[in-house]
Amino acid sequence: MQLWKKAAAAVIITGAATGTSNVWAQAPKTGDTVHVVVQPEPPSLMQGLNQNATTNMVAGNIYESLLRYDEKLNPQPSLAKSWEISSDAKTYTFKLQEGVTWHDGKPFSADDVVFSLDKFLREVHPRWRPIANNQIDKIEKVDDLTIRITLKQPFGPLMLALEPASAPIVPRHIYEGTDYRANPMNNTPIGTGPFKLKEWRKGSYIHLTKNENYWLKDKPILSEIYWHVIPDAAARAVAYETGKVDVLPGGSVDVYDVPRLSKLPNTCVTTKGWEMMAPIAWIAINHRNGILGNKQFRQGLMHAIDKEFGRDVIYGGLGKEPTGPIASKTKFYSEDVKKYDYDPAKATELIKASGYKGEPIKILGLPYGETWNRWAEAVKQNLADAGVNAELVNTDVAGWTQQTGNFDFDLSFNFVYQLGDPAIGVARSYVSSNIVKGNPFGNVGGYSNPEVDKLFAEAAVAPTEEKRQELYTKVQQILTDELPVLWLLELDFPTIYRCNVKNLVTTAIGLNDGFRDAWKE
Amino acid sequence: MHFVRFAGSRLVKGVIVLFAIAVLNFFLIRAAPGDPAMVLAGQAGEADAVLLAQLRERFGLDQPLLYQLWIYLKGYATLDLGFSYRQEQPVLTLILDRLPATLILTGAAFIISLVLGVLLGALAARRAGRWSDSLITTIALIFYATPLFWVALMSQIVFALKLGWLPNVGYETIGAGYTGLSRVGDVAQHLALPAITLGLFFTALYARMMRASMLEVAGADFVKTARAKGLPPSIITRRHIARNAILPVVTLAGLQAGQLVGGAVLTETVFAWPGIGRLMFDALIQRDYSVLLGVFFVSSAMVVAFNLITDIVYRVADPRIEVAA
Amino acid sequence: MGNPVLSIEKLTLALPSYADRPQAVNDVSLSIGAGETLCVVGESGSGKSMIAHAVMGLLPTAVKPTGGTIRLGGRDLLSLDPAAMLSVRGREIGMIFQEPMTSLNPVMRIGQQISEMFEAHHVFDRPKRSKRVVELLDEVGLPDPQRIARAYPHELSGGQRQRVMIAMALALEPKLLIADEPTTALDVTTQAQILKLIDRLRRQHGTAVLFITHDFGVVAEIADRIAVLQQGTLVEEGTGTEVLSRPRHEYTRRLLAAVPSLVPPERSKSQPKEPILLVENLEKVYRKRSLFSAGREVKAAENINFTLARGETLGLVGESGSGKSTVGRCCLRLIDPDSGKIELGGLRISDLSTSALRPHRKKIQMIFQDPFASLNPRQTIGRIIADGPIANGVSPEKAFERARELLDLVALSPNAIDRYPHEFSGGQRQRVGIARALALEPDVIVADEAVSALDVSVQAQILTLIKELQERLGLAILFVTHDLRVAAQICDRIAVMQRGRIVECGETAALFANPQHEYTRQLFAAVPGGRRFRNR
Amino acid sequence: MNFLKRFIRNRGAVIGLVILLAVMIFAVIGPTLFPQSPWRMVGRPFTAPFTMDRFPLGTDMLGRDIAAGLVHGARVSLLIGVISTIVALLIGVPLGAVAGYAGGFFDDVLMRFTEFFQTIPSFALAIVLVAVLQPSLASIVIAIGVVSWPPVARLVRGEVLSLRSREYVQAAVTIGQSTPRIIFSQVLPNTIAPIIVMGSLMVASAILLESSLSFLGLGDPNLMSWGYMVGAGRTRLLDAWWISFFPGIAIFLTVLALNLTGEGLNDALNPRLARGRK
Repeated sequence: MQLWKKAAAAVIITGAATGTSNVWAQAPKTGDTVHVVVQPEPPSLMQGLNQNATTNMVAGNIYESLLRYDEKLNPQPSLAKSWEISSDAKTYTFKLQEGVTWHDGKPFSADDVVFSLDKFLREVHPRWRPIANNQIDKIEKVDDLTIRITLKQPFGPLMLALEPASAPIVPRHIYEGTDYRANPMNNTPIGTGPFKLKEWRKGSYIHLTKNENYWLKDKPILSEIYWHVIPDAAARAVAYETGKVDVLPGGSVDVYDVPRLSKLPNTCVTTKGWEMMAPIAWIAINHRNGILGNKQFRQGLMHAIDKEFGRDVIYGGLGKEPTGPIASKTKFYSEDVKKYDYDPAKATELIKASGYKGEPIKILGLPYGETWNRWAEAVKQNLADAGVNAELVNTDVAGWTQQTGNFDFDLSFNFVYQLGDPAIGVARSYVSSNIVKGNPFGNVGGYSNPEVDKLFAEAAVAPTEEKRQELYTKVQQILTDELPVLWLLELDFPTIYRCNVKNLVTTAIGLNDGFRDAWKE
Repeated sequence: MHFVRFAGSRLVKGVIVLFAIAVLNFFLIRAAPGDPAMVLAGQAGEADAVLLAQLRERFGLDQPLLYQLWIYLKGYATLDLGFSYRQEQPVLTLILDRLPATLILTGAAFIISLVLGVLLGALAARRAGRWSDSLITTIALIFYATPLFWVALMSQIVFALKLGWLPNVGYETIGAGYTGLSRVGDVAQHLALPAITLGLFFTALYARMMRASMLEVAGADFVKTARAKGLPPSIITRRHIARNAILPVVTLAGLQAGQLVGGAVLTETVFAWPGIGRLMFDALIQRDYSVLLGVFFVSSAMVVAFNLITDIVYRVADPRIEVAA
Repeated sequence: MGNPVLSIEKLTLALPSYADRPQAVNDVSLSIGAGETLCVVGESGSGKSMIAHAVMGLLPTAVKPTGGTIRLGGRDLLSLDPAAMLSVRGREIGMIFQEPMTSLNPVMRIGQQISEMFEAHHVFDRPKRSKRVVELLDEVGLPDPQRIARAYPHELSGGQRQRVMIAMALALEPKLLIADEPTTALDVTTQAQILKLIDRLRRQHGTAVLFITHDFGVVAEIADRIAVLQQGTLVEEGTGTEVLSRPRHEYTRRLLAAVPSLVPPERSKSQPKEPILLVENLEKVYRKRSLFSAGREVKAAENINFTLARGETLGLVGESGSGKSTVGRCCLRLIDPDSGKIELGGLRISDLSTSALRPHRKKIQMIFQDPFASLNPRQTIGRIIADGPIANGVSPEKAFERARELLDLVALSPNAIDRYPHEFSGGQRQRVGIARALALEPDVIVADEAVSALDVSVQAQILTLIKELQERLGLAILFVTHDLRVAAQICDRIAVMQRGRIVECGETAALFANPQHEYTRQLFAAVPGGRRFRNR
Repeated sequence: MNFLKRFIRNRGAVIGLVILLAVMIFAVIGPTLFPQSPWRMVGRPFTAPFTMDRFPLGTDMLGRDIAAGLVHGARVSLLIGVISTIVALLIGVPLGAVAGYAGGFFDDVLMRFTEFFQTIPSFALAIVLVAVLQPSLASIVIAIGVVSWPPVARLVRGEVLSLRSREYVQAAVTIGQSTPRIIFSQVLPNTIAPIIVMGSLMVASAILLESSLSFLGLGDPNLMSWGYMVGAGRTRLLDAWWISFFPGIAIFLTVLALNLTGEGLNDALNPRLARGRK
């Protein structure tokens, strides 16, 4: 079966669905400028070397990968024009777009793709590396516009792993044979994307301009994007209100401000564009620390936390209460699991029964702004009400990363991306092979259950979707009983923008590659 | 000759102090928990041991601490402030990029506060005990007691959001492409709120100090001499009282000016002003050691420089110093 | 005498309610004719300065004239409006003040400050002003007037500054010159010069001079007429000769009697006693250290030799900066000498370490100059006196008991033991200071200008007390003073110091009768009122 | 006696003292008035002030009672202000006293050391210290103390330097008192007045500094301080002004009161005015 045909059809359908009134009613007007907030300022725009959230957001418009995804996570053509998967699901052949050039004018070819996937990313990219090393047998050039990836065994998630943040294609002529991280060109990124870096005034703004030679002839429509660096959350909201910026990407203002801002005239809000990331907020539990290793105690904690309050009061009513490790937006989600409602009495009882003697439990908040501070305070109070002697620990991002990554905590707030497939984004937080010091997004709590390990491993490479679903359902049932972490909320990150900016969010990663198709009325 | 020797001795002293500060900073900052590699990796939402090792090697963090100190000091001796691997740029470039914005902001705030403070203080002192004195001292006290960030937030809401008179954040209108005079005007508009916010506290400080100093000098013997000459009160105030009263204010102002450079963190954060105060705060959050050390060093150097300037100004303003020194 | 330049009639100045008396000046009438010098004499607090300030219209805001008139050339100054008063000040009345060090604006050049006088009264154009400034500076006898005009006050000595003040005050040839204790802060030789200068200018310009002073010596030098004030009331007025030779009022008589004579009293020749304090080859140099410059050196003591016997008083006499205080303090090791030997009762204290010295400190004690600064304001006087014995191992009860006795000894009530210094007058505090020095039963006392801050009547009492105590306790006293009259009265021997050296040393009577050194002769000649008071 | 009279004559100082006493009373009896933890979410979020008797000053975004927060915050803010001032005094006073009294080499070394601390931008240093030590009551107090002591040392040194040559100190030397004793009984008691004045102003600036640190997210998360309340409420200024308004006013009034009181003390204790001669 030729998957790409199906994909192409999907494009038309989604295009028709989302663009009913706009696209056809008015012709896109070219040559406009859009002002967007970016916070925090990205450390670098070389997407291959740096995967900070905001690096991806800005650099996603400079670099491209082989694929894009619609909001159902179906693959769409990007640098890959079409693809073919062999019947044993072990060989993937990608046909590349014609007439693509790098921003410096050099032609793009299969050599760049092979270099990127086989050498560059394998060496520097922490997400691509395990896939390349564990799943892929070889990556080869078939001809100038065709490459082939051969797998060691079937690996369904591969198609999702080719998103821009995980597998951006970088120019071979600039990086081959150099010390990648020391390459001076890192400051002047050269991609194939619709926009080029014009100027970066550190601490102030990043200025992207239209790539006149973009391979899609009528794209991009906008001529300039300015990314504004505004460190104070309240000031960002005011900047939008006073018309200084047009787009507030998800997470750039406190959720408190969302209702007020969304009521402003000519303002649209969407929570789309986060289907790929589908972040879940949770509290990691350090299973090594005394009573925290006790399942009954953890269940008590789960009953003690008012998750609805968290969503409605703290998170402004955005998002959905999660039922387990896999987000409802992600594939292989199952609702058939044990549920924990807010029940302080039951919580108190369970906690008492677990043998808890009032030892202090330290809660490490997430230093990502006021919302998270409030959340930690509310949870602390919830726990206190259930008789837990909870204490907050305040720290900055560096401290949080270190303490969480080095297992130096009792409870630690976090939110983790699902990345489209449980094999990529979910398993990493629960399998015992990922109990590695130094990575705050690994299995930091030290939860270890051989059965869970086995189920995740099998599910990743199971040949059919049905088989995978079965395995993942089982894993979700085990995990919701044992509570390796306390799930709080499937986060929605609303993007706030002026309604006259059209076609802004069209893919599953939203703004990260959103400006290719956007235009201004 | 005296002067050259004086400046020379102060310079040497300054360099020694800066060197000591550099060493102290190094250990202080290294004492902070958190590892720059982990921060960088952590923000990416992904990190593995290989990446961490790669980053640490890049940052030079795999070397022994004392060796790192040696490299760092060796660099500083040649004004090489190191390299920020996080931002992929030499620290000096990063700082020089940001320094003008900070100097404009703090310079404006400093001048506003000094001029306004001295004038208001002098006015209050001349009218000591009358209602205008009470008004000035009360206002000064209010600004003195109000938290800076509070003023910053309020001024944004009132002047940017409600009244729409001034832009709330940033250094200039991004993407407007102003040049020449219109650019100056644009920057000035953006400058207004942060500079006034930052200046208010110091205006209050200088006004209070000037007033006290004026009242004290007014009791000096030479003022009696001036009055005995039959000089009109306005000349006595200006020429005899104010000129002497301003000396302690100048000393304090010199100390403050240096401190302002590194102390504008709050203002720069709230107003998104791309200065080195914010560079420092960001670097601290990201454990970008080389930048953090660089900013500390440069702002300390500013303090030393401003102290030196103050001393020189003071020697010009007060002829007595030459003999005493 | 024709029309007086200034006539004050029934002037009353009210003090604010919190002051210790209702009026600063009560019903005082005075007048001065052209070319005449009127001295207003009185002790501190007598209101003499208030009169001067009232004439000038420079009274502190708290002091209000409540009666009388001050007429200058027919106009009542008290009823002039502030603007009119401006043109009187400086133009019609010039004034010089007590403190030459602080009376000039430190950040303005001398020339400018004098020039302001012309500016204020719109006299001359700019070039003429600067020319006149130089002439004036020349007239008051300043060397190199061009340079002085460009100088800042701190570059001049006290005497020079006072000359500048005079030049300034007389710049517009006012009818009246007010001099408020203009020489009190100056050395005796400088004082003599300034007095001469004022006198010369008065004669040359026919200026009337209102001269405020507490010093009868100065009065004797300069006064045509004298007015004596006591507690704000005029008790006596008359010509100089009248008042000085035939004082009518009891208070005046008392004051005059208190002025020490320059003639040393007869002393019974006692047989020489063993020396208790021995100083040999004492040297002390003050250096300003600096990293980059060699620094200045001031030789404060150079090759100083003397001995002090039990029961003897040795005077160390000299002008400010002569090193007399340094030598006195070296003997106490308050200052460490650079070299030389100091022996106290046979013990070489100059070589002892600070801690080794401490137990021996009680043998030599000090009486300080400033009765306000020498007592810790936060301690009771009992505590102040008892601290010494306590520090030397006496039990507190005994020490306080002794303090009571000492208070009695210095003629203070033993019941005052629990009071604080600020409750006492200057003279009383000095008595406390003496009691403190005596508490340790020392062999030697160093009295550093012990009476110079006191009014003349109090000074006499304290001198008498010291003498009595010395006789009773057999003390040896090193008496450091700038005042030759005091020295004449109290010292057995005198050493005259100049620029760190002892230029002459000898029995007081012999020294006064026949000074050997040129400098000593100069000093004697400069003592104000020397001729008049010699014979008393 | 005299001191009190002079102090009372200063109207501002009396107002300041009254406010200060009120704040202190609140700080002391606060927990009795509001026995519950100020962190408890007791009501509906965003209750406006003066609308419900139970919450006279309204509730915050989590439904916590603002009045309770204010009263508990008084204790925390004053505590931080006072303790960090004490820390600064404990560093600055001995250092300044030794430098001033010993003079010479010691003075040089200690003053270089002080200068050195004055050269590092103080707010930046405070931020780094808190970050290094991790935000907690202790680290905040230490950071504020460490950046505030140099002026104390300079003040004390200056005073001691001038007192050292005062005649009564020399008298104490001649009667054989030991150096430490002289410093403690003769010198330091006479520097107390300016130290008290400076101390009262330092408490004020410490409260401001703590609120600035809290604003930057460097506060102790377990302590309800006014700075925390302002910082937490600042994002809601537009729709729930009262959350940060009341604690802001509390900071303002307390700092104002401390300044007024300090100035009053200064006028009343100033020996120059106190002597009242002339």
